[in-house]
Amino acid sequence: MKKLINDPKQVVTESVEGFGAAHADLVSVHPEPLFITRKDAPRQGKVGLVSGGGSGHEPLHAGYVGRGMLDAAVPGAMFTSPTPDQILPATTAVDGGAGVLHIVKNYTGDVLNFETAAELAEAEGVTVRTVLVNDDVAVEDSLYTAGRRGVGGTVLVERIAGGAAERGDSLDAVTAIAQRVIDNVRSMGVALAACTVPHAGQPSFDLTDDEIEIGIGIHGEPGRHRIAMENADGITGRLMEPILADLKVDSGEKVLLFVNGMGGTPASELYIVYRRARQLLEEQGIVVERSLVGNYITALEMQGASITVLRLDDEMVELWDSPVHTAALHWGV
Amino acid sequence: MKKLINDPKQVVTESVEGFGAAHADLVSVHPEPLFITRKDAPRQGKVGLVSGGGSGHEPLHAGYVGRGMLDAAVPGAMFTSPTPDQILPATTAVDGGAGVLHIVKNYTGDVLNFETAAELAEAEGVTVRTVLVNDDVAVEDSLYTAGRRGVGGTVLVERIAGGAAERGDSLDAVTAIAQRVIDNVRSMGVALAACTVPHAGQPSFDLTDDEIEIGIGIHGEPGRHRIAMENADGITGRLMEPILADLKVDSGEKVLLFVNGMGGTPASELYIVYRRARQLLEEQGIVVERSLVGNYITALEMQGASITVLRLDDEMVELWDSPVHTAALHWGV
Amino acid sequence: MVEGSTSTLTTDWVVAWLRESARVVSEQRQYLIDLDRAIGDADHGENLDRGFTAVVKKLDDGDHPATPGAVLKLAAMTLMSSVGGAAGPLYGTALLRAATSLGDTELIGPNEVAGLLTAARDGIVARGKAESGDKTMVDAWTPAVEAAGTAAMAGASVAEVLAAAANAANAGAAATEPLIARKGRASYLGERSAGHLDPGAVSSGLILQAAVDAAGAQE
Amino acid sequence: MVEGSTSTLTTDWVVAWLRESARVVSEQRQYLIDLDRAIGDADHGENLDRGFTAVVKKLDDGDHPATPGAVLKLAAMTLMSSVGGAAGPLYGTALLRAATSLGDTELIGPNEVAGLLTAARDGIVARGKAESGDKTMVDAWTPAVEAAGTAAMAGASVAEVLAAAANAANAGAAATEPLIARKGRASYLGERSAGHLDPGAVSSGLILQAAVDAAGAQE
Ligand SMILES: Nc1ncnc2c1ncn2[C@@H]1O[C@H](COP(=O)(O)OP(=O)(O)O)[C@@H](O)[C@H]1O
Ligand SMILES: Nc1ncnc2c1ncn2[C@@H]1O[C@H](COP(=O)(O)OP(=O)(O)O)[C@@H](O)[C@H]1O
Ligand SMILES: [Mg+2]
Ligand SMILES: [Mg+2]
Ligand SMILES: [Mg+2]
Ligand SMILES: [Mg+2]
Repeated sequence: MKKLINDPKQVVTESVEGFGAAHADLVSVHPEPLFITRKDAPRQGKVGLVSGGGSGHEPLHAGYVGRGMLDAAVPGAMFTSPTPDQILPATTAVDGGAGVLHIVKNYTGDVLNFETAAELAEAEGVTVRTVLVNDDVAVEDSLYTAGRRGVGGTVLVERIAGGAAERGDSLDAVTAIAQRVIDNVRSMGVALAACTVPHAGQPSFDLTDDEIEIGIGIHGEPGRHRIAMENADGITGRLMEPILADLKVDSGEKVLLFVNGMGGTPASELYIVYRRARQLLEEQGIVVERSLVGNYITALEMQGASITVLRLDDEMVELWDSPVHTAALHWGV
Repeated sequence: MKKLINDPKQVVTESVEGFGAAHADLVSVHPEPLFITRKDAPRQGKVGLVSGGGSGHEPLHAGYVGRGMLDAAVPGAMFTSPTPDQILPATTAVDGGAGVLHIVKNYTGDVLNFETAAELAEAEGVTVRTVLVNDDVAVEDSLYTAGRRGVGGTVLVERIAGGAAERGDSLDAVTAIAQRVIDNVRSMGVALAACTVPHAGQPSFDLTDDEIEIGIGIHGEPGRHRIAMENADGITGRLMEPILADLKVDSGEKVLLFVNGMGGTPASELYIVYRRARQLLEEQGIVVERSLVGNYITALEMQGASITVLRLDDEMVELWDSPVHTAALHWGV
Repeated sequence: MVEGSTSTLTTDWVVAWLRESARVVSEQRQYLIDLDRAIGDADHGENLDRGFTAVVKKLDDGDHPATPGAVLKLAAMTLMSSVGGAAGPLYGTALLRAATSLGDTELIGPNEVAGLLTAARDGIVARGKAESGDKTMVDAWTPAVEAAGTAAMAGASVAEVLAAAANAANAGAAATEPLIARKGRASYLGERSAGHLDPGAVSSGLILQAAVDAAGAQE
Repeated sequence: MVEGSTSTLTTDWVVAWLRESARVVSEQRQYLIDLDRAIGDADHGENLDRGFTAVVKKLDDGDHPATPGAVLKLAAMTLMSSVGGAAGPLYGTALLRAATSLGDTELIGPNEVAGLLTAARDGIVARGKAESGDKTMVDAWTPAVEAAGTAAMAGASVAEVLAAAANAANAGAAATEPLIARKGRASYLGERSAGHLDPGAVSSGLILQAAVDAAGAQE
């Protein structure tokens, strides 16, 4: 394991310290307990958006703190959800009196820790709502599992709900649009090579030179199936098929197509995947109205990609396009 | 070698096709010969900025085509400079009557191919100036070498010269500010693991688990020295030392600090490097006025990073902050 | 140490249990990481090590509270705020419920031991909603609770009750190997989760064995 | 084919030379990539293969020009617009200058061969500014040119002149191994560039050997 780190136990602290220094115009870093807020938090009368989760998915979530997106991000240890004593002060710090929305990826750890923090925040008089992002179609959604994981869709929920909060929507309205995004977004991922968590010291799984893992998450977990290596078009088809089967987009509908790099895949390859995914959508008469291609929710240096498709309505498009000023997403006036 | 590609010979074509589709609001892709222009090119009366080089460094250069940066990008084959028959039409396509600046990274291939294209463009009546970016302090700059390579500094030259062109500066003025950036920027890189060029099929060099290459370029070339693995702070010191020795920044001077990922290094690690680099600058009383951290000029999926320091003056800061709307850099009104 | 008595445990036992848990979790850190690497995200050993190290630090920093319940509560809050992931809230809730079951009790007899283990297990189930056979730490705790209850009813000593619990927990942990996970991160693997031990069940066995060893050291 | 004559070469030889170059470059593609991988960026074989494939395609697509010079010019322009990198402009310029040296000549004798090789070498030097010993393709071309000149002056046949050039080029390429590169990408490696053959010098040797083989096939 070779990594540009010092002490494996200090990776998150030092990295967030660097992040805070590099983006001091956008964010403030609160060191102990560790959380990151928008520079100008709390904004009076604005719904506060808080997300968080294990570290190692950068730029998620700290990279999305700023105008038009998150008010606070709460980074846990590497791949480990944060604790309530971090989430609670992050929540109260960004409450501008209009309540706070917790955007939680559906993992047992995240759910439980945010749940506890929400109870504690409510006890302190902050109104908290929670949405669970669970867009990964690789996982069967059933009463007998922990349900689907939250993956790429999280970025889209944070952006669109963030746009709604920024324009002054109420907590109920922001929660509703966040949930609408969740209801209309599906993802699936592939790994060509695993990642190595600094404290573990060895790759999260082993693949030979002609194997890939289909249906992986963002924590270096093995995926649903291991198959022989295929070309980009073939793999893209394998990811798109379950997404489209589950999302049931009709010809003429508009979507946002998001091809995400897991951290160790060149941009050139992501665009090859994007090209094929777009062809598959267009062949079905589906309109690719907006696109996002890049490393937006990663699993350290994992080699691989995920595809996310969001069925858009006009309001989502408007909110997607609205100004956003964060370290990792930045556009609009 | 596992890559998300189809035919290795089609990597650049398919990737650029995907790029063009994903960013159709910003760019136009011209397929044969291959080059990319700003959607609204040519802009009458505006100096045109053209850059290019081998592919595999994405988002460089196509990701920097758009308002406030490049007017055209010319992608060669993987790690191979483009040919004059691509550079020439890209040049004429973005000439708005005010002349064109070629921003060329100092590699023999790039220099020779751009040189030929410039001669041909001049013959067609387009005024062309050329600047050579040569910021890599790993390479000795001497009469007896090909000189220093152009690496991270290229992004800064494109942004700042692009800002100058956008505000209406003349060809001479844009050339002068580009050259001023070049004169004040220095870089140095490290690789923890090599990259694999699709057509080559095997890693560009072999490192054991406890070795790193110091002084690498962006083409998977071996570096100047191979040393035993060190921690992030140690490596950062090794990169900063020759940069500062060469650039001779004084206490009180302002710099832009750019920590660049080579493609396969997690953002969290880049921020750890940034943290230390900033400490080293601040210890010498140097003011980090602007920052850039991320994968901006890569070598496919290489694991490693480079550090670039640019001595700033007020005009550079103003141009850096001016609006830029490209696929990979985006800010301002 | 409780002078000459093996029939009741005191605050000292709770402190010794926590310290012994910290020691064994640190010792088995890599093993737990490797178990989690196979069907999870390779952090269970790291998470528990970080958490119990924080607990020991709390115990070392000045005076700890006087009653067993208060010490358990301190440990619960510390785990909750330092472990993270799924295990943090689950172990935190377990110890919190155990603390509540003790109230102000100063001396812990066989029935109190069975009671606090039951409360802990119920806390885990309330939090995580897992059932037996879901391949989680519940598969260690439920047999442990049952064995402890049976032993206590049969008039066993505290040490015997704890030993029964630990043995049952370890057996339960071992029995998770063939199961297909239906809760937690391993459930994402579906059938591929079979053939591996559940890390949380294994750590639960280690922690209950630490309770036995702490009681033994007290005799 | 030139009827019964080995003393002059024609357009057919030029075409055969280019085709044979394409064949050998394609055959040695991986070898040239591996040489470039050691001290460069692992693309030299890929670049030349792409370029000569394009040249052959041009030759196959309908009628090629009639004179040797015109065919060389077509090849030069094709290489220039398909090879890229350093080798594209260098080989392109070489063939362009060779074409210019021939003018409208239809029959190429020993002196013309020596002349076109000299013009090619001069083009490479004009473009790349490398000197002998800089560990570049010049280290193959300069001995080749000298050997060709000497042979032509001594009254050798075209085939002998070409053979002398190819042998000297290959010897020159082999002699690049201990050198420290002072031009091109390998110069970034400084002393680490010693101990490896220069890929461009090796490919130059292959291409000049192709000229010999093409002339032999014509006899
Ligand atoms: N719903 C649940 N109920 C009970 N135990 C659970 C549940 N989900 C997970 N666990 C336990 O937590 C363990 C994993 O803990 P840990 O690795 O620290 O957290 P994470 O899964 O968040 O990385 C699993 O081995 C399992 O025993
Ligand atoms: N300045 C120069 N003069 C002559 N030959 C050169 C020069 N620079 C490079 N070369 C030749 O070009 C070869 C490399 O070609 P190639 O790999 O195709 O291009 P690149 O270096 O751009 O990747 C070198 O091996 C060397 O022989
Ligand atoms: Mg975890
Ligand atoms: Mg090259
Ligand atoms: Mg885990
Ligand atoms: Mg090369």
